[in-house]
Amino acid sequence: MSPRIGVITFPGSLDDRDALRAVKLAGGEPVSLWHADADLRGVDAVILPGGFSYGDYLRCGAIARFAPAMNTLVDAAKGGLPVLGICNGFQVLCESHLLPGALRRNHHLHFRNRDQKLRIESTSTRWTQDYQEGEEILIPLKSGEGAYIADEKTLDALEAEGRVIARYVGNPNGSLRDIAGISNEAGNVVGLMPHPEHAIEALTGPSTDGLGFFTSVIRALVPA
Amino acid sequence: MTDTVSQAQQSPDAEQPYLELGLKDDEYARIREVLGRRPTQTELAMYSIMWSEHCSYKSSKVHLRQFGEKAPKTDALLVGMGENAGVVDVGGGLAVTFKVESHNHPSFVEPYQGAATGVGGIVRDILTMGARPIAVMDPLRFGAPDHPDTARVLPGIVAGVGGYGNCLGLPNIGGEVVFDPCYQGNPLVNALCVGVMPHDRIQLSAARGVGNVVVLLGAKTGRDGIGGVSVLASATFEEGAETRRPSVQVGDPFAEKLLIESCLEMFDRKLVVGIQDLGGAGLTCATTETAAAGKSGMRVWLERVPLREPSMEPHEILASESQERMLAIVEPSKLDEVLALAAKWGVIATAIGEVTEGDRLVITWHDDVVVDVPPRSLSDEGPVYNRPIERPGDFDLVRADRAETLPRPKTGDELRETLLKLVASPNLADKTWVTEQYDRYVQGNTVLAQPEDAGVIRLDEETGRGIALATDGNGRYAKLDPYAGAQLALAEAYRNVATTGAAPLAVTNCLNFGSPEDPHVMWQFQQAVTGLADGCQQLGTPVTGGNVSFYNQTGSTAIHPTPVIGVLGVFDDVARRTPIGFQDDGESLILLGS
Amino acid sequence: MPASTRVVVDVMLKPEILDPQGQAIANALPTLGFSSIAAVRQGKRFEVELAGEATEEALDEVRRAAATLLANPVIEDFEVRVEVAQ
Amino acid sequence: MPASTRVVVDVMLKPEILDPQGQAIANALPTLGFSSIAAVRQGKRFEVELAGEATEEALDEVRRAAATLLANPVIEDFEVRVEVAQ
Ligand SMILES: Nc1ncnc2c1ncn2[C@@H]1O[C@H](COP(=O)(O)OP(=O)(O)O)[C@@H](O)[C@H]1O
Repeated sequence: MSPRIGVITFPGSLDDRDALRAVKLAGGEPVSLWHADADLRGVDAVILPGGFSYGDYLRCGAIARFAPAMNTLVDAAKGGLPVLGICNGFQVLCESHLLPGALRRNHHLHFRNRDQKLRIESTSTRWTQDYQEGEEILIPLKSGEGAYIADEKTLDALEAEGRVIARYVGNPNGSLRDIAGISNEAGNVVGLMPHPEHAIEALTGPSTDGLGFFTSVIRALVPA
Repeated sequence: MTDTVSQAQQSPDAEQPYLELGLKDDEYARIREVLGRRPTQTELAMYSIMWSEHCSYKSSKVHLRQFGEKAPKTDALLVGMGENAGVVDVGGGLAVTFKVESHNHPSFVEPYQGAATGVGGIVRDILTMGARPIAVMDPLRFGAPDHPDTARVLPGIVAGVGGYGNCLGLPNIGGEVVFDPCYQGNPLVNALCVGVMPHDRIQLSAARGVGNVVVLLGAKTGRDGIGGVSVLASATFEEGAETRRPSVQVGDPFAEKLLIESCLEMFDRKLVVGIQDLGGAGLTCATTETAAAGKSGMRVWLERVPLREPSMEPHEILASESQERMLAIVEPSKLDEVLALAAKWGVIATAIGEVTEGDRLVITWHDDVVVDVPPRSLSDEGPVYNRPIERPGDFDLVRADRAETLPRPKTGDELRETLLKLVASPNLADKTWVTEQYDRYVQGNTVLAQPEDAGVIRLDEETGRGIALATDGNGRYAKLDPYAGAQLALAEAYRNVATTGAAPLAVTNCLNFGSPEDPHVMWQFQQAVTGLADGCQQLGTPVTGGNVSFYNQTGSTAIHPTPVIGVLGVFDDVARRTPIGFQDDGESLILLGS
Repeated sequence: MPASTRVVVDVMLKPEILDPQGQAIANALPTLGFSSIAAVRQGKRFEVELAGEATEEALDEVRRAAATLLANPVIEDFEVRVEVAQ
Repeated sequence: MPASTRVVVDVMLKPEILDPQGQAIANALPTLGFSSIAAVRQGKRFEVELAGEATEEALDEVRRAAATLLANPVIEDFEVRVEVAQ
């Protein structure tokens, strides 16, 4: 049986269908989850999709983190459930304190959509094990508040513990230390600013480099 | 106090500020004739809006008929002009609707919000047809790049287009950025939206079925953009005029996103009989048009409309241009389900009226009847003008300066210099600064977007069925020859679609012109419409919808006539698309045509 | 000491203008268990540090900057206040 | 009358955090001829209207809303003030 991977839709989520499509293409069973429903329907992993939850007028992810589904998810994540937050999902994970730091307005103050080169820095998380360390991938970035910030101590700790999972090659937004994605200590929770779910088909993406995030977790869930 | 129908009957000679509201003497006389009495203040406001150029197309109607008269035969047309947007069959059980509209003047006043609400408005037009909006495009025109007004409006307009579209989750698959001094005091912000639906989800606006409930969905109503109608306030109320001034419309894309999702779920569950978006003329337009289309009457309890500002008067509520609202006609047995569904998405839904026997639109405010009109008199039987037309006196002079007489580069150095000049010119320069601010990936079906000449979207993941869209327009050509200029724009958009590999199917247009009261402008308009209608006839692609924007001028100087043409094409399989770039070494270059 | 004088510019949407930000927050509050809050409006706060002392000219300049750059007078009102550091 | 009491929540980025918006404004000022302004920081101002009176409980709730929702303590500081309407 292929692993069941849930995608939580918040009011204002936009890339939820895309995340579901990516799960399917990677060989998993996509499961739609609703923010107001505390029941995660027994899924084996969860993706928090991109978008503008609640319009993101206050701070990205600030309101979404209070959703009933998030309450359940925070506990489940602490218990080891694999969770990937993409873009807005990354912001929600930071606001929920499942990941340290915060995402700030891009330093140039514009929304920026471009095909972005990343270097995979850690392959020891549930979501990156199908990549090679140092591998460069090309996936879309599209965000206005994508600059990762944290205090020096936190940044040093992230680096020391190998929790920076991907860095920008050519910093597009002022992220500190070129950070594009990080993980929690256990490696089950990952936040990533660019969008791997938009690089899964040659027809619609700049590459198919994004598939690895989804195949990684599926492999982690179905031991060979 | 609120002017009621019975007061209107008792005080037939009360003076009314119809001139200030933009109505002419004979138009006012006709209103009195239709009603058999003077209009109430609220009715007057409604007529002034619905009979405005913007809503009634009174100057353009006689010319736009050509699109219908010359329409080529096609089996693809499922819904023609007249509804909010035309709908075409693209095969595989799918239907596509698309339309381009202008939001020029609001964008000059407040660039960010003007552009944002322009996108929001056209998206609701598409949603109204039953379609899921799937992409947007934004043909833009600015003044000279180094002019201070351009520096003021361009960043705001681009951020507004992006801010609204990105937050809605609509990929931006193309557009235009053109600079020309003629747009200095009057930039053009045109916005196109395209949507897709299964055939059986097509919605119409008619309010049918006596006893059916009229439900207002979406944002609360505030004093947004009640421009001309504020005259009524200042004419009737001396004090407090300050708080009654109209305000700039602010867009709330999050509210619109929720409106989209809740409406689509209602369509899928077949919960609505008719639906109409609230655009420029707000509730006035939505109630009169739905009732007129349904050939029925309607009763509205206006005090039920949720207000942002409790002190609003009936005419203000009816004229408000608050964004992110829709009007649905619902069978009583399905009302609860509609309300529950709206609540699930956090959308305010309120039953404000019902469909009635007969052909009167009756609106009460608490216990007073403030409106009692035949809806068709507002929506369909407004004034129609055959305005004077005159070829501009300087037309031959302008055309005397021919391309052949311009100096040509002769030497290699001159050629090099010309090339560098061209490459550096703002109209040809790289548009990345603009396009990077737009999400082109969201929804995961974008096959081609910038820097391609046409956008391509996949509709069906199984079959690969999809569409291509391009918009083009050239005000300088159109100024030199409006007939040929419109055709050139059509031909360019048509070629841009065809070169991707798609078969062109239908046409939309946004006609940006100066004042229709200027016979020279009216001549340009008539020429452009004729050119476009003739061109569409020859190419076999019908015009399925569009928009006319008049009064684009600074003082008495009009912009160049700027017809912007959008062409839609179809693919059986988007995997066949051809991008503009070279794909491999050693490919041959072949020039087609002469 | 006047050198540490800070000028604050508060910018709020005009009352009649739709405030989607405040509304999104207000709508979320009840479900988060905050019931004593009836409405929220969101605006901007600028903390301006002067190069010199808070003379009338300097404050005038802040007012002009507020009217042209910090606030958008088409949709926003602003207020300039001098705040003496504690 | 306490019913018209307005509570203001000011949210500013912590001083050590880079503020690109404030900086962009500060950079634009000299070219616009504003020379007496040395630095600008941009934050948020929330005007909160209470459902009832400004009791200690109500204010406590605003403080909790500020700490959990209106501000992100990882990067922002906030201040809650009662403002009596003029
Ligand atoms: N306002 C805009 N919005 C979205 N895309 C745009 C806009 N302006 C230009 N583009 C896109 O940028 C690309 C280059 O535009 P342009 O230089 O005008 O091309 P061309 O001259 O070939 O029409 C095209 O793909 C076009 O669709």
